[in-house]
Amino acid sequence: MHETSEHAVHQHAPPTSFIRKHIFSLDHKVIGKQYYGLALLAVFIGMVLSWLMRIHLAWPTWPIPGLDKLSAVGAPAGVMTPEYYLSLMTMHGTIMVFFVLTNAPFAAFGNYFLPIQIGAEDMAFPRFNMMSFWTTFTAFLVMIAAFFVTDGPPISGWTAYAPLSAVGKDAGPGLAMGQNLWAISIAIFCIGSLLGALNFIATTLDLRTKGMSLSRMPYSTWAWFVTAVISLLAFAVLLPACILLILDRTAGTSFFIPSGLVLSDRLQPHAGGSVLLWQHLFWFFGHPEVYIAILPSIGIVCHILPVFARKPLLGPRATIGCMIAIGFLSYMVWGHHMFVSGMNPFSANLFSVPTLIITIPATILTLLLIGTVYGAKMRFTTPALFCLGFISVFISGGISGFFLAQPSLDTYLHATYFVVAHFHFVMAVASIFGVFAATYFWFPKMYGRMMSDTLGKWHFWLTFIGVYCIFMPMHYLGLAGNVRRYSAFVDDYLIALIPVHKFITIAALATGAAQLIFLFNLIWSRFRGPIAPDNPWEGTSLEWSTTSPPPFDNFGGRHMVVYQGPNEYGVEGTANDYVMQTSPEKIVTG
Amino acid sequence: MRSRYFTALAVAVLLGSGMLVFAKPPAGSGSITGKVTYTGTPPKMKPIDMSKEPSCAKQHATPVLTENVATGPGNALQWVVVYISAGDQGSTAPSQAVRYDQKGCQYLPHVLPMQVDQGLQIYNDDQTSHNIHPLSKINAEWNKSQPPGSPAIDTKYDKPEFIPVKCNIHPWMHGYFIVLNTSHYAVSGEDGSFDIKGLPPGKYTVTAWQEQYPAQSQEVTISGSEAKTANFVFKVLPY
Amino acid sequence: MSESEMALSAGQSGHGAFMEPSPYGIQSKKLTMWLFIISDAVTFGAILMVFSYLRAGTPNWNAPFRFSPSIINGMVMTFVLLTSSLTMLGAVEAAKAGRKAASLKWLGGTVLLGTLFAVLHIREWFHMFDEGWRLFQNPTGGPVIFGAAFFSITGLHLMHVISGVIALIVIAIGYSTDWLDANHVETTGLYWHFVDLVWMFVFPLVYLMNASR
Amino acid sequence: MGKLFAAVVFVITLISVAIFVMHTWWLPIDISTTGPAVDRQMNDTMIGTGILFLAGQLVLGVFVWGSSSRKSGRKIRIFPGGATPLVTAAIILVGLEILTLTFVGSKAWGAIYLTPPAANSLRVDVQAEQFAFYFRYPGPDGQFGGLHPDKIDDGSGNYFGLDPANDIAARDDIVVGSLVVPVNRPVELTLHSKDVGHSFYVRELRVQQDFVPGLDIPLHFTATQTGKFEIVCTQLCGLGHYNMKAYLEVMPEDQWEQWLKSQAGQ
Repeated sequence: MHETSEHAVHQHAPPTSFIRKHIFSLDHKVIGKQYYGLALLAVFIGMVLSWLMRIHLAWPTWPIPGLDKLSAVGAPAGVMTPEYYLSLMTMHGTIMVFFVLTNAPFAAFGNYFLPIQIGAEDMAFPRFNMMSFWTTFTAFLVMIAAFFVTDGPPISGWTAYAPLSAVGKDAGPGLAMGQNLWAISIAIFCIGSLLGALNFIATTLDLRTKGMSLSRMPYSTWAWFVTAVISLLAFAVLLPACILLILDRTAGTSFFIPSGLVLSDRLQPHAGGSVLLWQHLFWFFGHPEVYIAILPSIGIVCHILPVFARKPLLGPRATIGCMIAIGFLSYMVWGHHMFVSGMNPFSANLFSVPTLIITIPATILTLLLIGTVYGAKMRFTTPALFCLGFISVFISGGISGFFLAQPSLDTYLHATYFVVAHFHFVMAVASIFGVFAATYFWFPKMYGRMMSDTLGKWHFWLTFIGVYCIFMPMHYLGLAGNVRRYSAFVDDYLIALIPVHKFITIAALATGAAQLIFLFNLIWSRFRGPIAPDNPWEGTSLEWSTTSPPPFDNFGGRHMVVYQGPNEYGVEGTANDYVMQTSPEKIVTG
Repeated sequence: MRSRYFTALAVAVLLGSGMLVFAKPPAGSGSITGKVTYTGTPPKMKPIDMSKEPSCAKQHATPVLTENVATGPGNALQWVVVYISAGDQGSTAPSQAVRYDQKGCQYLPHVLPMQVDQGLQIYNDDQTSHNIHPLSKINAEWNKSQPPGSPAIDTKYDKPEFIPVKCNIHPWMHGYFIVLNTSHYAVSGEDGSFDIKGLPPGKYTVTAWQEQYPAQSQEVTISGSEAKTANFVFKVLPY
Repeated sequence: MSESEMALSAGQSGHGAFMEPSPYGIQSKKLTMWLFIISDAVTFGAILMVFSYLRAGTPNWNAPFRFSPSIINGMVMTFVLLTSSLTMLGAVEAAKAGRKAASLKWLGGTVLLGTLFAVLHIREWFHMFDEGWRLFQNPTGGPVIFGAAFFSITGLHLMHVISGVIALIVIAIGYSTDWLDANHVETTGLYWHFVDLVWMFVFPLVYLMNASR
Repeated sequence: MGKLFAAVVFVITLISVAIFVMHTWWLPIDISTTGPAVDRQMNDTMIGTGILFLAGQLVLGVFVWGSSSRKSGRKIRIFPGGATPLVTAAIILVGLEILTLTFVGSKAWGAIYLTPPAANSLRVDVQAEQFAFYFRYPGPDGQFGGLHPDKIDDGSGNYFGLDPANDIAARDDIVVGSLVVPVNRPVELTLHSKDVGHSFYVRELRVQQDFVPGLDIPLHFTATQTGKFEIVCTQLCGLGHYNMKAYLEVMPEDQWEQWLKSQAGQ
């Protein structure tokens, strides 16, 4: 619970043994890279799962070569069973939401750059930091273990709705050991995330270098800070929810299971619980989780875009205000996931209004980003393109939120592909675009080498067009009433929609293949990329005031003093068109 | 309707008892035959609405009925398993596997007797995915789906048990695996008759099992190659 | 390590000349303890919400706690825990004033009272087990969910008390050997008071509102 | 590069919008009395957000196009008026849209979920289970028999858990696998779930409602056209979720009465 000694914490001599240096490292930079590596592994698994699902949806009778080796029961002769499809879907959702979207933009880049951006040597509690990574990693191993238990991974979706997730094996395959591992993994993940959130908040509040007032913090730091606050409260609810779920599953309690249920012809011995209770607890976490995934990317884009636009971000105060407003409102809207869930229909209106109100700060953020592009002298590097792409997909994904926030339309669109399109655009694609922008932007700092811009641009164009080909048609499917989470389409009106699914599948395979360019670029540049200068993009924030990569204590024993905000681009009358945060020169604003 | 029962009966008798007994040199030549009937008003078998699975619905000209109390002319009671519960247990499991079909969203046969450790092959003959979930308590429970065109599920049971089988996809699909220690068994046909052959001389307890009503037993002693008769009467209720 | 950073690790403000002042003017550890308490309060809030939700949704909710011995026992436990908060206060005050021996005595008292609370609680649990209470069983014929709710809430709190007692012992040993300082005592004190505060919600909600008439 | 980006965004936006406008894939016919309000709301939202979408993407494209200008000596320009006009515009425009949508939309919602069913409604009980829907009509006596989960037995067709041996009201209950209703008559459904969460979704009725285990959820509608429509499950309920469906058959009143009689005879 307590750091036993802070003397150890602020030791300056870097560790020399391989294990202390690369595995159980206390260095936030190493931990950040570890998170990034974990997210990369997870996103690869998650993407392959989505490929398998997409192929099955478009061509359900095709045997997929080798799939029977992965699971002989789940895919006899390579043809997926309905439950295996649901297993893959559950694992895709869980892995992507928890181990990619929570880890990559927040934990990975936040760990690496938050301390540097505020001029600190490390996080406030390096040992906690190490613990949070290894806790998260354990959670990941437990989750992956679900692939290898007898009847496979759980089939209850990433939302694990009770009682499907709570009653055990009678509810179907994958709901015995697989679901146990799922619940345990998520509980462990919560602990890791809570530790991380504590650390982020304490670091941001307490370790800012001289002159780094809150208003001078870069937007990315602000976003990580707000995200940490959201995590601190959100995971604190998911943790007990998961523990109660585990109790229901293993200790015979009935928190989420009402009486008189008959599954597999067996009257269940549970009584007295409430199904909606799980939904309330889950979505109280689940909706803020959406902002945990997207806010860091918003912050990253707000941080990166001005660098390439060569002009300050429009409305810095409004930007930060909007982030805080989104974080605050995210706790009042969970019920919009439950409009048709059987909760009191009056409350639908109560949840609908704040949900629609969230669109106001989101719109402001988008408009400010667009306004920043206005009149800019844009440098179209790969990270800049990903930032612009982010704005585009964020608009596309945000717009559909207007539909889903209204209960009267949700009666038609709920649980259709419209929802799938919405959250993939606004939460997954937008967030991942932020991660891509961040990777291309910060890679030189992290590894001291530049990434290939040519490959990067190929990657961008294929991905940008690809995601529109995948997710835009899903809106049309949703309008036609195509239900999500179906492993095959047997209803008459759904059979008519299969050609659209084939188009989406081809687009998904192509877009997925385009990610290999990114992977190649990442690995190739790590060893062969041109050596990066300290400030290749002419940025102002503190990470550009140190070497690439930064030394063990980030600034080589120097104590940075900050004189400016992070936003001084396009400044006239100075040597360059920008002023570093560490530069003491006076800026004359005209 | 009638022909379907005959087919099912033929499959049951052929696979379940007759063939296995004839496939080996009979250990004895005694036999027990008889008829299973009911008294009282049997419950009305309900038509099964298969409209949610059109590929199955169109295989049946008239709706299929539930089979939990299947009756025939002359108060005959079908799908009753008659077996030797005490006495000579006959031979061990033959190498020939029993076959269980899923056709037209029905289990064929409705009641499938087999011996401990005898092979069991489950086929999906439909154009839709089925799920086989034998609700065993003594044997290990499993629950597998079988997409159309996938290979047969090959399995066996190593302990005697009466196992209800259900399809988790089509809730009306219900059947029974009857795993027996003995090789002396038969299933009553549509006329209620059964025939257990190849019994060596000795004292036997013959038990008749029906899925909904309590099982009944009779003591039968066979000397030489006697053909004994044992009739069973189940008391049924309309509800 | 520079002088100022030594000051950072040991100093009261927690900040040297090269740092922005912390907005709350407290040590990082203490700040983090506050943050942990907020987070933990949300966790307790969630589980108490679960309890209230289930209670509101169960028409035949039962009130199994008779005044004697259950409520009396609960009152004694409350008294013990409240007193332990007082002794903790003594320990923190003494530590701040540098009166180490006194502080250690107060800490010892807190550990004893905390342990007494845990013992009383576990004794009560065992009584209830004897009566037939389980996570999934209600011997009074009322809703079975009562057992689950009761044991999970009190169990979570008991876990906090026990880990608090262990933390206090570690802190006391550390403090007595100069390995830890007065700040650690104070930070642990925050946690202990929080655990006490939570009980002030648990006791009325779980015991008093389920007292049989 | 900026012009390329702008061009790609334009093309994507225009194609996307064109497909929406052409109604290539669209909502099916509307057969319920409450549906038109939902459709109107859908159209209004579509127009309102469509304009926002077009404006957002096109303005982004135009700005990116402009920002890529290679004119030498060009200076950066700040958005006229800074952030204030944008913030104000967002608050007013989006705020107005929200207010309108909420006021109009809550009526459409209320008509389905906050209005009690008509007194002459046909009452139908719905039991959802893994993975089928079953529908129960009260039979000639007009009364539903009680439900006893312990009596549920799929093998004998007792999907609801009726107890006809002891409960006379249950004896004439009609249990079928399709929802057959007369046209233009209000129908009041009571949704029960036997096992896990399910959902009742008929696109043509524009309604969706979850089945919640442990709760009886009311739902009502009036169908205005005859025909056969698909009822599907939209709440993940297990391995057969994709195959969980039933048909809604809307018949003329006299034909429906005949159907009911024929069912009661079985």
